[in-house]
Amino acid sequence: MEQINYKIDVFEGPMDLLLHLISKHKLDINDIPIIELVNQYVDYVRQMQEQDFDVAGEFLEMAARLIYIKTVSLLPKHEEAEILKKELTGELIEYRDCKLMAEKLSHQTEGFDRFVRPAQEGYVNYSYERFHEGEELLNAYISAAGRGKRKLPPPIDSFKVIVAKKFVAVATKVNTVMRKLWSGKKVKFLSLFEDAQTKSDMVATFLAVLELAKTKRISIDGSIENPSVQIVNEVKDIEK
Amino acid sequence: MKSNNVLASIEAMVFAAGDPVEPSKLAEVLNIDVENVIKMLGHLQASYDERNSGLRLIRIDGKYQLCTREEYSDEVRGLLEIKKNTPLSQAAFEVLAIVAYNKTVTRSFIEQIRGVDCSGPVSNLVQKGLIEEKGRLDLPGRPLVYGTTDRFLRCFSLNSLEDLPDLPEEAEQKDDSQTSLFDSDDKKDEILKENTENPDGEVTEE
Amino acid sequence: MKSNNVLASIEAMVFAAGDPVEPSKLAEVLNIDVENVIKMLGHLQASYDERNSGLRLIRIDGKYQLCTREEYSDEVRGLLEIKKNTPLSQAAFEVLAIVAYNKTVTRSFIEQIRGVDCSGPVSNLVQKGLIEEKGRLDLPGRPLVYGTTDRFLRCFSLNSLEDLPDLPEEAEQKDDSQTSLFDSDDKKDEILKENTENPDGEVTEE
Repeated sequence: MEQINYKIDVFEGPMDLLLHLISKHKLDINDIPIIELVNQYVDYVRQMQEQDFDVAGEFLEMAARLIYIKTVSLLPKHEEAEILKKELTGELIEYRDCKLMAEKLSHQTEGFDRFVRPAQEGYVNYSYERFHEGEELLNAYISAAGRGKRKLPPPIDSFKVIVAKKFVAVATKVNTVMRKLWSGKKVKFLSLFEDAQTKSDMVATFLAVLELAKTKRISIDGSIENPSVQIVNEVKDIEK
Repeated sequence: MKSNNVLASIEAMVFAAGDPVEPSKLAEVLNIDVENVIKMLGHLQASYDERNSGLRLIRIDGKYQLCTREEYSDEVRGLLEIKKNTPLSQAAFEVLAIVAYNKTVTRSFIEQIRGVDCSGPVSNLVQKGLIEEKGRLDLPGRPLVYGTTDRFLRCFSLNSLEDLPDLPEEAEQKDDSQTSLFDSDDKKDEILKENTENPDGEVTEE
Repeated sequence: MKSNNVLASIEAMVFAAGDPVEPSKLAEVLNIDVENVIKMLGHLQASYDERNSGLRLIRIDGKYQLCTREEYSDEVRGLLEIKKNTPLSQAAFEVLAIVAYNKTVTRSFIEQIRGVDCSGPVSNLVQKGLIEEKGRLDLPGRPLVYGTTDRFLRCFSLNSLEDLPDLPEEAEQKDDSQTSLFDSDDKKDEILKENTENPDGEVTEE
């Protein structure tokens, strides 16, 4: 794969990055090949992290969303995936239009060269002369401050944990899963998740299993409640 | 009052107001018809242009305002010691586009489209007087609603929001299965028609 | 630059400056002689007079300023009076309420509560004489502190800030039996009525 060398500040956010990937790889925005897009996106986010960028939460959130869409589209019945994909497509089109309009606006800024002046002073005393009820102030205060408990925006610090959280790559989980199955023994599906520490760990492990099953490197059987997983590999076949 | 004097008094009032003035207010003060005032304003506009004045009378959203002619922006900046415009950021243009094309929106609506937090650019645009609060929504949290200002119209040389540029053709053709926020009304009808064959079209709106 | 354009650019500069401008400053920006600028200003002055403009260029203390002609001062005053009497905006009301309920606040405090830049409404309220600067905080940046004025008390018929209606949050601490969102409407009316003696009610909903 070619070396990705984007600068993060080029992108206004995950939507911007997605549009970039779509146009760069000439994907059809109306029928996004979701797996391809997820791979591109996740690769890019990983690059950002490797280059020590302070990856914003929004990028990770989008990664999780894409992975979820990919997950449900790997299921045999994927109506949900279609809906989610449509939703994403709609949002991308909206944002693309937004960018187009922004672009157009940015070409007609000559009005910024017109200057106006404040009202002429000395004619009118601007002191306020209307009368109001105290209740109006109370209502205005409640509007402004909510119920006195309006949440102020959380401090930047509180995002550190989220932003710093390691984004678990499916690729690494493929290795982990393969290592567990290497002996050729059947392994309980659920046991693959035993050392998962985070949600994204579990999602990645699950995706890894799906990937491996899809490429027929492992087989899944047993009951739905308690399936087991086994490696399908030539070495084992020869030993037989 | 002679008509010449009416013209001069309109000029004086528009100058003194600073902000854009409704012709109806001028008419109220002068006790004459609005139509008459608007005609006079037209004369005034023409006279500034004809004598190559450094000023011009512009019309914004049906209101009138005196401002300097853009040709002399360098000199005005020089005198006022204003640095050359720091151009708006990409984010600011995007937020402006969303606000302008939707007339009134909440910040969370903007953020939904852009997919990122927009408190910075929103605050910045409020500070620059390009968007302003238009009230609050009657929803939990009473979110603020923003709209564009007269200043926005002046800065982008628009008479009103109706004058906003249309979407480029190219874009419109490609995405006919989706209803975009930025579609013009007749475009939307088209989509509605098509949607009968393609009922999956519209899923993005709440 | 042609002399015609020099004239126009001087006009634009004097207009935008608002305050009286020294010819030497204009000369500096245009990079021409002061004598030349003064001559141009004379031309400009004459041209305003000749065409019976509603404006005139006056000379004060060797400085130049554009202003309205005194013949039209009644009209100008009339218009500005109309403008002045526009009621407070929702934003201004909210800022005023925040200042009143907190006695003295900085602008950044107001902005933190409202979640948006408030420089517009703050300076508007200062101009209307409803709030005023009360000094500076001994903090980095020495931020200005604002408080309400006597005019504010008069406009809201209050003897002092102690007379402001109680806030519901204090009420919630005293008695939270009535804070349900699901209070029926007539219940709410009741509470509003009772509020003078019994400030515990839930009045946050509109």
